[in-house]
Amino acid sequence: MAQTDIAVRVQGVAKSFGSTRILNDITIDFHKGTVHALVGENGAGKSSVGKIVGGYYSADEGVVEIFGDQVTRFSPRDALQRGVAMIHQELQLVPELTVLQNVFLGLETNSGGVLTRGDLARFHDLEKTCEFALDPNAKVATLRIAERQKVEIMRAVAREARVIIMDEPTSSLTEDEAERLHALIARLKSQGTTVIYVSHFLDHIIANCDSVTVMRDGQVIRTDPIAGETKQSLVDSMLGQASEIIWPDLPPAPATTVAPVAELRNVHTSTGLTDISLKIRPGEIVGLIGLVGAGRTEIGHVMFGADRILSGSYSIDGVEYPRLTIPQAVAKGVALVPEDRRKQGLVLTQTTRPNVSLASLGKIARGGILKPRTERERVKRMIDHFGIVPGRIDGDVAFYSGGNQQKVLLSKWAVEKPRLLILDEPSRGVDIGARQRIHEFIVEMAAAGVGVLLISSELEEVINLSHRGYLMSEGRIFAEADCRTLSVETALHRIFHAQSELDQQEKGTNP
Amino acid sequence: EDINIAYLASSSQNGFNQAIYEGIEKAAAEYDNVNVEIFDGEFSAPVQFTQVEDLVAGGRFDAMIVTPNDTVGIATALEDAAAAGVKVAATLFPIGPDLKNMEPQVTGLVTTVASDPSIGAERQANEVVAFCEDKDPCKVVVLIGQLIYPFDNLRYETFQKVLGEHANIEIVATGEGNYSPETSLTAMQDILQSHSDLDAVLSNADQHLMGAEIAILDAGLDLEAIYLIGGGLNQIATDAIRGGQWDASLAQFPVSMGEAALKAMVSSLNGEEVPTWIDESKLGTSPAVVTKEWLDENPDFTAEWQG
Amino acid sequence: MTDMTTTGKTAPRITAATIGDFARQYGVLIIIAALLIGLSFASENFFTARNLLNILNQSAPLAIIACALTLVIIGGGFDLSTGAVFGVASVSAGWLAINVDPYVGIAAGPLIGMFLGAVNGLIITGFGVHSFLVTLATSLVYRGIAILITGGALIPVRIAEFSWLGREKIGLVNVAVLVFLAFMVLMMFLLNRTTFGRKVFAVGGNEEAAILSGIRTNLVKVMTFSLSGAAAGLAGVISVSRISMAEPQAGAGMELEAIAAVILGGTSIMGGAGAVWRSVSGVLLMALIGNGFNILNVNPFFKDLTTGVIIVIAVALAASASRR
Amino acid sequence: MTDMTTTGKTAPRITAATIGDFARQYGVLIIIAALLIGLSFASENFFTARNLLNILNQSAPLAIIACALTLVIIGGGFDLSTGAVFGVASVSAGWLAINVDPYVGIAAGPLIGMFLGAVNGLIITGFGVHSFLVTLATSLVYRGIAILITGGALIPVRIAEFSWLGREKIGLVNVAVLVFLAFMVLMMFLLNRTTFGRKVFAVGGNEEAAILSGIRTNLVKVMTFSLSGAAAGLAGVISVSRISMAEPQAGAGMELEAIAAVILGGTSIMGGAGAVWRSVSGVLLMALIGNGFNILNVNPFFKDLTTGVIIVIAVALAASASRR
Ligand SMILES: Nc1ncnc2c1ncn2[C@@H]1O[C@H](COP(=O)(O)OP(=O)(O)OP(=O)(O)O)[C@@H](O)[C@H]1O
Ligand SMILES: Nc1ncnc2c1ncn2[C@@H]1O[C@H](COP(=O)(O)OP(=O)(O)OP(=O)(O)O)[C@@H](O)[C@H]1O
Ligand SMILES: [Mg+2]
Ligand SMILES: [Mg+2]
Repeated sequence: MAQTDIAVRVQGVAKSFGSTRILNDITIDFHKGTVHALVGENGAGKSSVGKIVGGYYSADEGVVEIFGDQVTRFSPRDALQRGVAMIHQELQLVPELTVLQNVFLGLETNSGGVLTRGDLARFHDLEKTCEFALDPNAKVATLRIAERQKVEIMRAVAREARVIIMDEPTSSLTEDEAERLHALIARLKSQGTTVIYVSHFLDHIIANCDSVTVMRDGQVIRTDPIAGETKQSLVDSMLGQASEIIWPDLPPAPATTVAPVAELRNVHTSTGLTDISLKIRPGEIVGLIGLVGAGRTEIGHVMFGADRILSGSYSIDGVEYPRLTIPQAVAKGVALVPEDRRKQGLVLTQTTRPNVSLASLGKIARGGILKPRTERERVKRMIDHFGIVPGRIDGDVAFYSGGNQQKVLLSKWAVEKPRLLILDEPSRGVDIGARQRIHEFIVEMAAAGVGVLLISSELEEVINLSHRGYLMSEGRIFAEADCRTLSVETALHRIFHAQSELDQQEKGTNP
Repeated sequence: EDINIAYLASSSQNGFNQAIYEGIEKAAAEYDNVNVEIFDGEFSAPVQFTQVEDLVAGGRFDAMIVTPNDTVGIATALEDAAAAGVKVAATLFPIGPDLKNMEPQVTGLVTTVASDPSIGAERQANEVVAFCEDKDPCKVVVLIGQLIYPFDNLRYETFQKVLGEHANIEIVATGEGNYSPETSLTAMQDILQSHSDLDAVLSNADQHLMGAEIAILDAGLDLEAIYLIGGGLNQIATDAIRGGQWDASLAQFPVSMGEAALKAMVSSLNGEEVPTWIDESKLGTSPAVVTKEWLDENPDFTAEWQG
Repeated sequence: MTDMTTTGKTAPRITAATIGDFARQYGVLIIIAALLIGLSFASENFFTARNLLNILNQSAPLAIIACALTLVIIGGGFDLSTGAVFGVASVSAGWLAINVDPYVGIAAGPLIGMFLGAVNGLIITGFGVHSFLVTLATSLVYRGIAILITGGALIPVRIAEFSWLGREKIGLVNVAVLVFLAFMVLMMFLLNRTTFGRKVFAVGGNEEAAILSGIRTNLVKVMTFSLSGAAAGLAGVISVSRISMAEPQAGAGMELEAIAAVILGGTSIMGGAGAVWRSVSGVLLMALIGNGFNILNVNPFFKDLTTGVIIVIAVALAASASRR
Repeated sequence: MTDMTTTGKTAPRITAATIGDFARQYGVLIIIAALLIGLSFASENFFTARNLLNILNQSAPLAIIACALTLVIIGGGFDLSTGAVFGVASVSAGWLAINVDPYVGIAAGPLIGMFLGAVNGLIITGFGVHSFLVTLATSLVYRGIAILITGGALIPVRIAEFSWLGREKIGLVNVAVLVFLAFMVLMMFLLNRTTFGRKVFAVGGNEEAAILSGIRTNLVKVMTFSLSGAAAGLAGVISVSRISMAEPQAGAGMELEAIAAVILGGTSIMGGAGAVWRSVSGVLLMALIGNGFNILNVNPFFKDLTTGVIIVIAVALAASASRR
């Protein structure tokens, strides 16, 4: 019986918002106990398919069958009851509750509605499967984005779902953590769980999935077993045309005699940075290389005036700023693309235009009064530059796909050429085509004399795009490296080595 | 030809104002061409102000009777109304800056059915003086509406002046009752913490005594021994005085006030002379201050309003 | 809190940071303590069992409302109709006590309140509109109903079978205080010890996340508003039975006082965080100020000003401690 | 809005979706139109230039407050002190008009209001406390100050050089209406055509993002509260000059009316989205209901009830159109 091994069947599904059709005649069978990937450009409709299966959106047309039952009126609650859980691309946690409370939200151990002990034991059981090393009593609001992503994953696993939709589960994880997730997925699969896996990391997909559906413009292009697919074959189907995957050429590195645009000397902060010294020269791309929690984001924040310096000094263009504020930094030409786009980057109540203009209002106004034509031209330029879809100046950013939101965020700082550009995970969640455009953008900026500080959890990206890199661990810089000779393997090796040395030291001083 | 008269209550959701309107309706029923309507001032000066403007703009009314929320502010609107040919009468309080002056302070005002609040306050205070005659010291608690209201301020000053003339009388505490039994209860409970040896409660409103009575009983004090005088003489007060729980109340006659005002307006519209001041305190059948003694002599007496 | 865990292994040190943390967490309690001490020195009549019980007794209705309102606010809502529900419950209870049976009147208050609260909840969730606007509108409607019930007049309810609730004592303690304490404990239990409470936190903290966890967020909201309505109804009955008088305007302005108390206590106006004891502290703080004024016989002209200044100080104390 | 542009190339189709969108966007306007038509049929006195101008004139003070409050609310704030600021400005203006100079009095109102608003803003940003609680506290303080200024009495201000502002007309139109219109246009301009307006939207929509974009969010907040204070002061002066009398209780309850109008118009209580015209519509809707009652003389018992029901309908209309 072919029927019985299908976990979820989506047949002829269409979905519109207003009169914009975002999904058209989608037909996909997800087989039991398999890992099924969805790939496609930003805005192709991957998340929307996931949301329909997860009960979050209802289909306008077509049929969704879960384990052979056709579902009509559907909600996340119904989906969960039928064994379908979803990890959303935009993390959805309750910030004021603890990790434990979030993981078991709606599933608390209770008798007749009264909470009873037991959640902690269940958490430890779950931890055995997941191995995320999360503190169950930490408040989610205090967690970094990678840890929040792990909480989301645990929450889905805790539902003991037979189908788990994972929408870009590794977008904030390091390679190492992603590996651990993939091991978890393999374990789930062996227990018969079906995983619908959405990602822009094609390597991950090729290594861990059984079949793949390629989507473009709200349509299914093809569904095939993963065997025989290559990164290039997937990209070609996604884009609808043959294209090359390449790293752009870096502009020549500036001479070491060139005065740095920004320099940190022996900086300590309350956010955990210890004795940080680094230089960025105009036209140079400097990468920060480290694992999650190494303190890379914090360096970006210090250089942007968002965190206080306790000791040490910071100079921009040779001038020291002991108490730099963000408005001062912006005025000096420092730009920061933050890592959490929804929380720190975008004003979701507003459209594309004001979001793009927000950091450079002075440039589109005279005497505080806006010049609408100038603004429109600038925004249009950015939309074209990054290929933002929908390409409307006043599109509702809140409803954009994750990758397109990221592009709007980049536009905000790209629209004016800064002196120093700090990019914290700039290509998080963007498709491979857009990623290349972002890489080109970084290189263009450097070529135009901008100093760039690049933070990315994808080691390959930092190393290939930087002239120089600083290796970090536990809030310290322990080495500097020339990225043109550094390989991903050596970088990882050196980080782990430094890490274990630090651990040793800790043990030595703290018996 | 039909005569249309508007009654602008300070609040239509208030027993006293309703009683005035009852009197207005009763008097209107005696004519066959007089129609009356009530408007709700929501205890708000600006609301009443806009009401006057709206009614003048609407042009449906020949006359208006006002129970003002704000005796001064409303004056300009009423002047405009009078200038537009609408006859205007005031009830309960005079219109204009001087609360003690019952003669028109506003051009075009036909008549004022009211009495000087300080006269009533003086009568209440004198009752307390009489009760205190052979007590020394005689400790009095005053419960006043709200001191930010000019008329309550005037009453309070009068209380202070009259009681201050007697060395044996001491105002030990003053609470704001805000015409609410609940607020008065809280204020009185707190006051009793320090002054459980009080002899009398002097209040401008019966609503305050409702709260005070409960506080006194709950504190385990002897209600009989404490002298309670209020103001307004609603049916609740009448029953309480008859029952001996309270001692006296300053009489008011809202129904008669409404009747008098309406009759004056109709006469004026018919071209007759009407007095510029009708003394409210002379409209009723009872003495100015009603006591148990008098109520016992007049068992059929009922108050003009419920509460 | 961050500090506590890191310094956890050494002997507990009292640092500026921990004092600051304490002040931030328990700012209202500090102000209450300061007032208690100050007022005790200012008047010997203040710190007596009788006066303190009195304060509790006076605040019981407001405190009951604030306790249930805490759940609404933690759930991300806002209830501006509690004053009006109080009014409807008052007059209905009064009317029923006289015309049907005193006990029916007492029972009807919370039930009618719960019904009106549920109506709020159903409109809010049915139309997906913010509760601020909905309860503002329904408060007008409910107040209108209260006025229609009585025709605007007062209803005296001088029946012993009715007034025990507001006036009797068991030993030294008023029945109303006991009712309030029982209600407070119930709300604390609901909020912290049941799955319902957990859902309330989730709905207020991140509604989307709650929906995605399969929580019936609309049901949770309707329930919080029903509780708030029931509390307002109960408070109304206590108040009527205390003054033996039902009036349609009863409870006017109480909705804002209750909200102020909840927020003053430290429950987040944005939802998702808070506690019942905080709201009770907020109520008691305001009650103490009022009691102080009455006991000390200060010119009432200064009352608003002082209350405002004390709230600003409380707020500043809690906030300045959380500075980095 | 989404629909219009994408279907732009084909002939404009009127679909259920676009009608729904329209209703959602312009719900208040639809209700206003319905009321205008209904009232015109109900009374021939309604649809006259005089009555309509009258409505505008009466609503001018509230509308001025609501216009500036819109910026506060879009900026994620809440101002509960406008009524009290109105009171302080009223009595100060009245006192100055009599004791110093009528024109000084007029000028002082908005300036004092702006100062008090700035104080709100500084407390809010200085301590990082939610504006709801701060303005609730300062409103008590301000009201107390107003009472102290007058000693609780009224100040009659019968000076022609002062009362022109509230009572004169230019042609058919009251000066107050012109002042209101000018103020409205100014607020619209600030919000939509200046960098300041952009910052207000950003602060309310996502404060963290605004901070990380180099915006001095605290300054923006202080400015919105100052504007709101100035508006309340201006409204207070107009109102005093209209009734030739200053009283400390003036403007009581106005803060809630203004907030209700803003929210009713459709500005988001969560901040980040809204428009000045919406708030003006909200004010006019409430004014029309009041005017209708006065003109038609429906039993006032039903007024609250009807107002509440109309608001619920407006809310429901706007919301039901936005269902998915
Ligand atoms: N609620 C919504 N309202 C309006 N448009 C929406 C909504 N949700 C999704 N869309 C639109 O549907 C399209 C598909 O979005 P979707 O999130 O499914 O893309 P995606 O393939 O997941 O992209 P990404 O890789 O960037 O996450 C986008 O153009 C998006 O703007
Ligand atoms: N506000 C804070 N207060 C105290 N410690 C903090 C704070 N924020 C972060 N830290 C700690 O500082 C360290 C560095 O965290 P950070 O987020 O900078 O890492 P990262 O290298 O940027 O990783 P990623 O961006 O990949 O998550 C972590 O150990 C973290 O727990
Ligand atoms: Mg997506
Ligand atoms: Mg980081």
